[in-house]
Amino acid sequence: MNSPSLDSMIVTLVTFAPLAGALLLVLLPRRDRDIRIFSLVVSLLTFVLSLHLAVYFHRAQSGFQYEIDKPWISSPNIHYHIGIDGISLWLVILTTFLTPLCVLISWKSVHDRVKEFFIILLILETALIGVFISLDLFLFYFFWEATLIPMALLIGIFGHERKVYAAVKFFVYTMIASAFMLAAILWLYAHTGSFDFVTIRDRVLSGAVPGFPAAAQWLFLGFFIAFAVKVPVFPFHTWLPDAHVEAPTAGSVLLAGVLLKMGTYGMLRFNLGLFPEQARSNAWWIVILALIGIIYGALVAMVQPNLKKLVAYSSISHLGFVVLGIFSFTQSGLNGAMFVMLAHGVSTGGLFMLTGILHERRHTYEISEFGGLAGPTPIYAASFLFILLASAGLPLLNGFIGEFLVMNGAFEARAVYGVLAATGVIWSACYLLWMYQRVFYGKVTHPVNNSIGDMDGFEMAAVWPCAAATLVMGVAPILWLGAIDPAIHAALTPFAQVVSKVVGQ
Amino acid sequence: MVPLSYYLVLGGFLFACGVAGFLIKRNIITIFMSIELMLNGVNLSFVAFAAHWHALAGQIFVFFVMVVAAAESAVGLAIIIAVYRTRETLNVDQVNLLKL
Amino acid sequence: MSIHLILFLAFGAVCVAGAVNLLAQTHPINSALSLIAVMAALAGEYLLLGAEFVAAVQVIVYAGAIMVLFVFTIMLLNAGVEERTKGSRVATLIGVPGMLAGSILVAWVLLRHSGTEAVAAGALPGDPKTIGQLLFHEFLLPFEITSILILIAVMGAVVLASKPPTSPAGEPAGEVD
Amino acid sequence: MTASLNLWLIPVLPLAGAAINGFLGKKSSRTAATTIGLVFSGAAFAWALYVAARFSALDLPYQEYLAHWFRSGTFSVDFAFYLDQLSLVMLLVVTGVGFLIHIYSVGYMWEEEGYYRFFAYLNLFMFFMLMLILSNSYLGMFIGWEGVGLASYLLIGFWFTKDSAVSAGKKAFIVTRIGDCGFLIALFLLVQHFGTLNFTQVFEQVRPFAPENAGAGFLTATALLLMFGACGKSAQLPLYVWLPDAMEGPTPVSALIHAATMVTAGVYMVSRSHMIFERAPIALTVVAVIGTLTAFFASTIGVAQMDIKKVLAYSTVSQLGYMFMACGVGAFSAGIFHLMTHAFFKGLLFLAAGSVIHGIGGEQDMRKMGGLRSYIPVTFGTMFIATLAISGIPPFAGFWSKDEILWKAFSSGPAGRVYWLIGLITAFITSFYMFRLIFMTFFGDYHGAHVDEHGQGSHGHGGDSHGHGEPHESPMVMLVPLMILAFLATVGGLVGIGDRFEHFLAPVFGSGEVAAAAGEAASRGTEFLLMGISITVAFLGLALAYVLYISKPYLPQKIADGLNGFYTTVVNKYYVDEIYARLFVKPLVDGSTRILWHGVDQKMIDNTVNDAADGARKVSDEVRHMQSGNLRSYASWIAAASAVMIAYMIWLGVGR
Amino acid sequence: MTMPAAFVQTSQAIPLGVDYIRILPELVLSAFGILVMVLEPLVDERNGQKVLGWIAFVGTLAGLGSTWYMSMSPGLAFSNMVRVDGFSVFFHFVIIAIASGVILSSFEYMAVQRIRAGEYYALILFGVVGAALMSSAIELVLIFIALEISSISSYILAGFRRNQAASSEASLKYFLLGSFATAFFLYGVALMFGATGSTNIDAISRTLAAAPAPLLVYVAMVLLLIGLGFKVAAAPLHVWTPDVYEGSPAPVVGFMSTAPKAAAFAVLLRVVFSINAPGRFWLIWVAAALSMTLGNVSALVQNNVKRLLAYSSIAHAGYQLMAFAMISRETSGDGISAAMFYAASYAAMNVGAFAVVSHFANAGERYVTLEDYEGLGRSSPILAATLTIFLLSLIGIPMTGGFFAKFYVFGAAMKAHLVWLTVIGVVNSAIGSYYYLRIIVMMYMREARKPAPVTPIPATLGLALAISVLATLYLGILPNRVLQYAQESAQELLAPPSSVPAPPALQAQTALPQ
Repeated sequence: MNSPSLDSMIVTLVTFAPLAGALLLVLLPRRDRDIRIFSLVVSLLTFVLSLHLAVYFHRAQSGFQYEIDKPWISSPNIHYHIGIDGISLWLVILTTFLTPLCVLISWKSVHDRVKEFFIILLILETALIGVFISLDLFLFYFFWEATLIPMALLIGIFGHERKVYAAVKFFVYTMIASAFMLAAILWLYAHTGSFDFVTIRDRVLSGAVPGFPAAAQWLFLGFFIAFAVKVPVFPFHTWLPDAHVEAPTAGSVLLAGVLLKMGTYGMLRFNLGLFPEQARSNAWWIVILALIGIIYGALVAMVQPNLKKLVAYSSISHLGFVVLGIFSFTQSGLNGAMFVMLAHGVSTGGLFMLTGILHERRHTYEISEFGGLAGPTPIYAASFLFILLASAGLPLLNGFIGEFLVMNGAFEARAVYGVLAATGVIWSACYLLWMYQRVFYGKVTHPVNNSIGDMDGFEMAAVWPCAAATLVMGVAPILWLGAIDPAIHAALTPFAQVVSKVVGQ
Repeated sequence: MVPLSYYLVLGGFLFACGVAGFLIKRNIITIFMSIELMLNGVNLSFVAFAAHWHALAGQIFVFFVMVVAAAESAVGLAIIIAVYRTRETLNVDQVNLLKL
Repeated sequence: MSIHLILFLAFGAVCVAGAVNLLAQTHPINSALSLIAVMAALAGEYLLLGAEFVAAVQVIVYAGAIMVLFVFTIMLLNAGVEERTKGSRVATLIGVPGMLAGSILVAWVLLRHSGTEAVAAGALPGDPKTIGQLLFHEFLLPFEITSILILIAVMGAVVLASKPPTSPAGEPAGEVD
Repeated sequence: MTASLNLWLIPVLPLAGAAINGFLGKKSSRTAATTIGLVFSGAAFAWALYVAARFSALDLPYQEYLAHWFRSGTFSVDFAFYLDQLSLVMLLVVTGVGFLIHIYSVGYMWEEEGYYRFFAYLNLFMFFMLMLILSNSYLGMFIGWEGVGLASYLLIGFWFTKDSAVSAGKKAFIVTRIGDCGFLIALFLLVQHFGTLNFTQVFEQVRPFAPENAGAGFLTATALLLMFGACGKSAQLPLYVWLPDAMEGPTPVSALIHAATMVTAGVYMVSRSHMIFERAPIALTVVAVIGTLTAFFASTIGVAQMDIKKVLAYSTVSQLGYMFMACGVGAFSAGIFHLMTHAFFKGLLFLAAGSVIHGIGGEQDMRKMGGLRSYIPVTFGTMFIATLAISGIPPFAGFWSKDEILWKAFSSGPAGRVYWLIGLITAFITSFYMFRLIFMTFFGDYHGAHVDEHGQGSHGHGGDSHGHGEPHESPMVMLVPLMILAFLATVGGLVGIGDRFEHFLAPVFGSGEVAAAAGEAASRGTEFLLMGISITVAFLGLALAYVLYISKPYLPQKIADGLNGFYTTVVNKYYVDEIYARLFVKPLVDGSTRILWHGVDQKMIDNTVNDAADGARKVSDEVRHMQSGNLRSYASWIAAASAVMIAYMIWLGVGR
Repeated sequence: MTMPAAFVQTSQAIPLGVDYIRILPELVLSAFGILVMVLEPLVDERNGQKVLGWIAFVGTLAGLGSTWYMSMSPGLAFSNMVRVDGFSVFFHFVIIAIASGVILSSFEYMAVQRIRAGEYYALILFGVVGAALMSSAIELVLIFIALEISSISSYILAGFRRNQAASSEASLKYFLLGSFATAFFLYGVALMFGATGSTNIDAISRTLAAAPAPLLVYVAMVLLLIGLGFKVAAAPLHVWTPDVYEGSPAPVVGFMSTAPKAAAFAVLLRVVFSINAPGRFWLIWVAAALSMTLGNVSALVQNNVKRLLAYSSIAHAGYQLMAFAMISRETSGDGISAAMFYAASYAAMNVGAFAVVSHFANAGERYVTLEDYEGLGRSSPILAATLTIFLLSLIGIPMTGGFFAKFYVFGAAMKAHLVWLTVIGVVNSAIGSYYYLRIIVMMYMREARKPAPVTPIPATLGLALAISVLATLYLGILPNRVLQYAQESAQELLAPPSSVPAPPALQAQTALPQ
């Protein structure tokens, strides 16, 4: 065991290192190369620091670790209360893992307003990490909102043709949604006198909160709406394709890789943690939405003429699995959900990088513009295929484990869920392979594609870590699940109680 | 012996007339006068209440109101002149550059 | 029917007539004159309430100074008869009815509040001495502060009424921006 | 447990080969790529032989734990290997035939660019196939299951510039995935009931179950779902459609994956799960019926095909049908037996066909062949042997295994008689179209164009076209595997004589042989009688083919005209592909485009969102007209508002 | 007849030294104001402007200092007309700080717009005197006078660009409507006097606490609320705001959208909470909801930045009003402190925003439409960045004062079980984000079609911007101290009034026969 001082500091360090980097970056002169190198160093440093968390994490135990609880504002009673458990640990590391890659992939593709770009990127990283480590509802909301602006700016400033539309849509959509969560948080504060997640949870579960039963349904919905839009769950998803198509590569990577996970993480942490009974009573329609998301997302993805839109819709489908897993309330389902989050973060992150590379070359995402690329760019094609297979859920790659566990859990919860979800396996194969065929196979239809170069060093450096990660996660998922499993088990304990209550009545 | 309410109602009436004037008069100066009318209505109520409570303060207030009215009128008329300079009109319906 | 009441009614009648006339007249100068009439009549009412000093000031300051200022401005801008432009539908549709309703309600409240309780004429001697006492002890602060108010008024009059400087470079005067 | 066999080496060796070739192959020379590919697959084969050698000394089933894969709650899966008689047979077949085909490919693919890629893929396939065979749990099996799908996808689409090939690869992957969906659900069922997917544990818990004779229970459901998965992989009705298209791939691929090994995975899986199937009679019946129908159905299509590889493809489908029939009547060992022999002769047939195609520069249409036996004698000889084998003419391998199946079917009760009959007819058709193939290809005189216009991809066969006129014999490196396989196809069946093979597998299927044992009681006489019948049938087929294609070559056309409507239907494979396209593919794509994407996504949802925004703007534009700019209006608002407020307050005050 | 009641009252109350300490800031500021006025003719047109500006700025600093000194000696002054408590000190600080910020940001504007600086700065200082006095006065008439001082000075300031029709029109509208509303307020005072016999807030609250309020009090109260509601631009009394803000000089808008507003809120707080105003709940509830919604909705399509910010200030008045809907005594504390904090943070961000706007507007305020802001992110990154920070604060994005202010107000409202009001509030703040975002979009995400010239930022403006940025961030990240102060003074405000003589009403009865 290492020194407690470091232990208590480390999470804070990881969280705010990028922010500090961003502040320093403000002072740096506008020499793009230095700026790029500097931000790469900062993000890598953050990543290394975050590894410390994983290394010294006590996998067996389920509670929060590296916990700090310092009063921040005396009244309203707000604490700087952070800590991580098996659920948040990996999401933090996912964030710190993806950011350096974003820096690399943007190395060449961003040449205008480079300084601003990397400043925003680093700020975004801090905000994202913050969301996952906060154990104080205020702090959580604080970071939650803080992610909005950088992402909106990334899309709006560095995006493509309809960037403004996409940015504003993304911003307002999520802003309105999270307003309801704010209301719910405030209600909880008003009735418990605390923003502290653990305190509130204990109070709520022990039924010590006046007026809770009456309000619970609304509170649950308040949180759910905010998360559902972020995920996005089926009817609230239309901002996502626009945002992705217009966003710069790095933006899409973080958006799909981490931002969406904020929603599912929130469901797991708060909707299940604070409102087990409501979660149960609402599960049926949420699951239906999730299933619609899985199938619908896949089918719509299948017919997209736009490469990035296709990947975006595939995200909707994958996130559907996550939601399904979460609301199956089974060990297997939730483990799976967590694992899908991570797997999707890596693989889809990789896919977005790859589409970005293509956009670098041809400045279009239209599938019809390509074809036969496997000839001119074999390395690129191979990398693409590899990550694509991961996302298609091929065993020994990371997509499979999660989806298998989720479907298994869903099946456990109710057979028909599992059966419907299992069809997802077919759909994903359909749209991914068809897309791959149209882009890479056949003869080269557009002569210009003959001359586009294969991946360069930076791009490999950005994409291959993802590929490697997909493989490692697929072969040795135990490394991750080992820490996730106990946390999930703890998260599920209230449900056991709920059941017993139900039985009791 | 005059009932207090008579004074109050009279004051109220003047005030109401002032409001009405503000709403229906077109000439800026007249509108301004209606404001003065309102203030007068208030003054009457003050004095009446002063008598009612035997509190001299009520009358003191009237002085302050008058001072304020004086100051207001000085400024107000200056403003009216300024407006007239730029717009060559005193009809309030035509002073509507700023809208929506 | 005491003498007081008769006087009250007389002055009141003048007030009402003046106020109504103010509204009725189309030429500002007439309105101004009727306003003066109202103020004079009010001075009478003050006397009835025993506020001699207030009455005096009312005549001197209000009916005198302020209204002179008004008349002066009217002359200066030789404001003519106001034409009844239809600038505001809202005023006729919402404003006036609202005003009427509001004032009726208030009147009702006022009547209900004090009923027929009478006030004795000169119940409260509003003579200069007492008033001065009060003014310089209790109301010292407001009294002093009003000086600032007047200062502002003077300054405002100077700033606004004085001829504006030639408009700044490249700015067409009177342009809306 | 005896000293470790390091079974894990067997799959990992080819994987290593694949990795090396995949990453370095582009730079390295063909020779290097060849060496890598051959060495690693050969090593695997060698190790398999070593295992076989030590086999008798093992206490079976032999298990070997390698590592944890994943764990969730109480449910966990390991990387671990499982060896018993069944997997040994598969192991030898796969590594052996696989190795031969590797060698063959050296010659066949030599002039392709992306040669290294081909070997990488082949090795990768070996890895996954061996995982499939050797894993000790259903999920481990599923790894291989999916993996071979991937490998076949890559290999079918090896000539990725050729759209037909690529589409075929995609089709293969997706159709099999449909089956996998069923497989997965079966696994969920198992997990739900047994909390594990480990073979031994599952079977331990299944054993006590009584056969679900009355109605379908969970075992029946599981069995049916497993069978659905098998249908996908092993190209049974209704999911067989991908296999014929898969012939777009290079011929060695068709031989290895789509004849010898991968397609038999379904049979392997069913026999592996015999413990479950035996307790689900309904499922068994379904298997038998599907198998029988597939066998017959596919063979009829085979009759009318002109593409040499297509003929073989449909015959593969129908042979797989036989194996299913065997499993269906509980004669798992017979199924496996046929699986093995089929691997020999069908592999041989494909390789020979490949050699033919190679010899005449990429031509696959039999009408453009004929009289080739003089040009390419070795190929002809080997292929003829294989044909004899598949037609079930003794003493060649196919005869023993097919006869075994038919006999088991016959002796498995009344329904079995029907299976037997259909099987018999199928045998007849089989021998007919196989000899038809031989006669059209090797007899008569050569119809092919001698000039070097062939190749150039103008005939489908994308890459391997050589600019030379005369049909020519293939190089030794291709012929040697042919000969070896020919030998095996000749003698391979003898191991089955006197049920030796069956007894070898008995420890696995043990109780499985009950039904057969009953048959055993029925006199040997009947068995010989049936044997005679099937031989006659085979020769009848031969004869018919001879009549139609040697002595009276004009007849086929007449017959075709005679039953033209039906004939065209058969030629077009009963339009099954078209029907599927019409029924599933088109509605899916169009529906997704029109209804889901344009309709729901854009029109309904997104428009609602945007309309909300526009609505807000409109409202805003209305609201701000309150700011008319007119002073008196403003005052009126204030006055009216105050009136309302006053009224409210008074009401409040009075109410109090 | 015996000694009239008047004498009975006046017997005490000879102002002492401490009395003057308790209005020290007002004294200091007026002194400086007069100084500026006197010096104005002495300095020359061109660079004299700056001198006067600096003097005024020093004056505000002195005002802050004296406020601190004043805070040493809390208590009543001038026979219960002024109360110095945490509450008034807080608002003194806010208001005077606003003034200093505005003055700093006006230097350049004066030069560019050719405005005579002397009167300008003097008027600002006097206006501050009025506003400051409003926050500490507890005598309705004194409040009325102070209100008039601050209002009249802002009427004049509004019309300062005299050769601009818009400016004088704004001035006129503000003036007429302002006096109109003040008349209501005054009538309210009169009726309150009539109903309770006193105009001292403490005395009134005592009387009302003693006996059930007569009907007249209700009317009086509503009239007072109308007058104050007008000043804080609460719907439906907000109609004047957009026109006036659009027409007035930008720095002046920065001033009058914060200082007099804060003062009016201070009075409103005293009136609503010290006099536990009867029957206010629904009035304020509706006013708050209406202001938020109207303000935000009508801002959505604005293209003139000043007008847009005007609507936004209406919306913010709405949020702030939420804090007034508390009725129960335990929640009122939160309400008051929330409102106070909100006033402070709103001041910080709005002054800053208008400082940027006024600098960018350039001569004759030519560049005030959204299109002009296109590509500002390129042409002047610093200006764009600062404006972005203020806008984010106005939206309510974390790490800014605006966020925490909103959060705290909503929290207080929720604590008082105003669930629906809170929901309306949060949804509104979400919708509102759209139009602030539009400006950011213009600055960063659009390329300038007809680039507006951006003059370099002068030091003084830079200082002003720096101060307001720091204030905004400080209130967003470390709001603790300010909050605590606000909460303590809120408790003071709620504490039952002490050491106030019996309202003359009672004395009068005793003192008089019959």
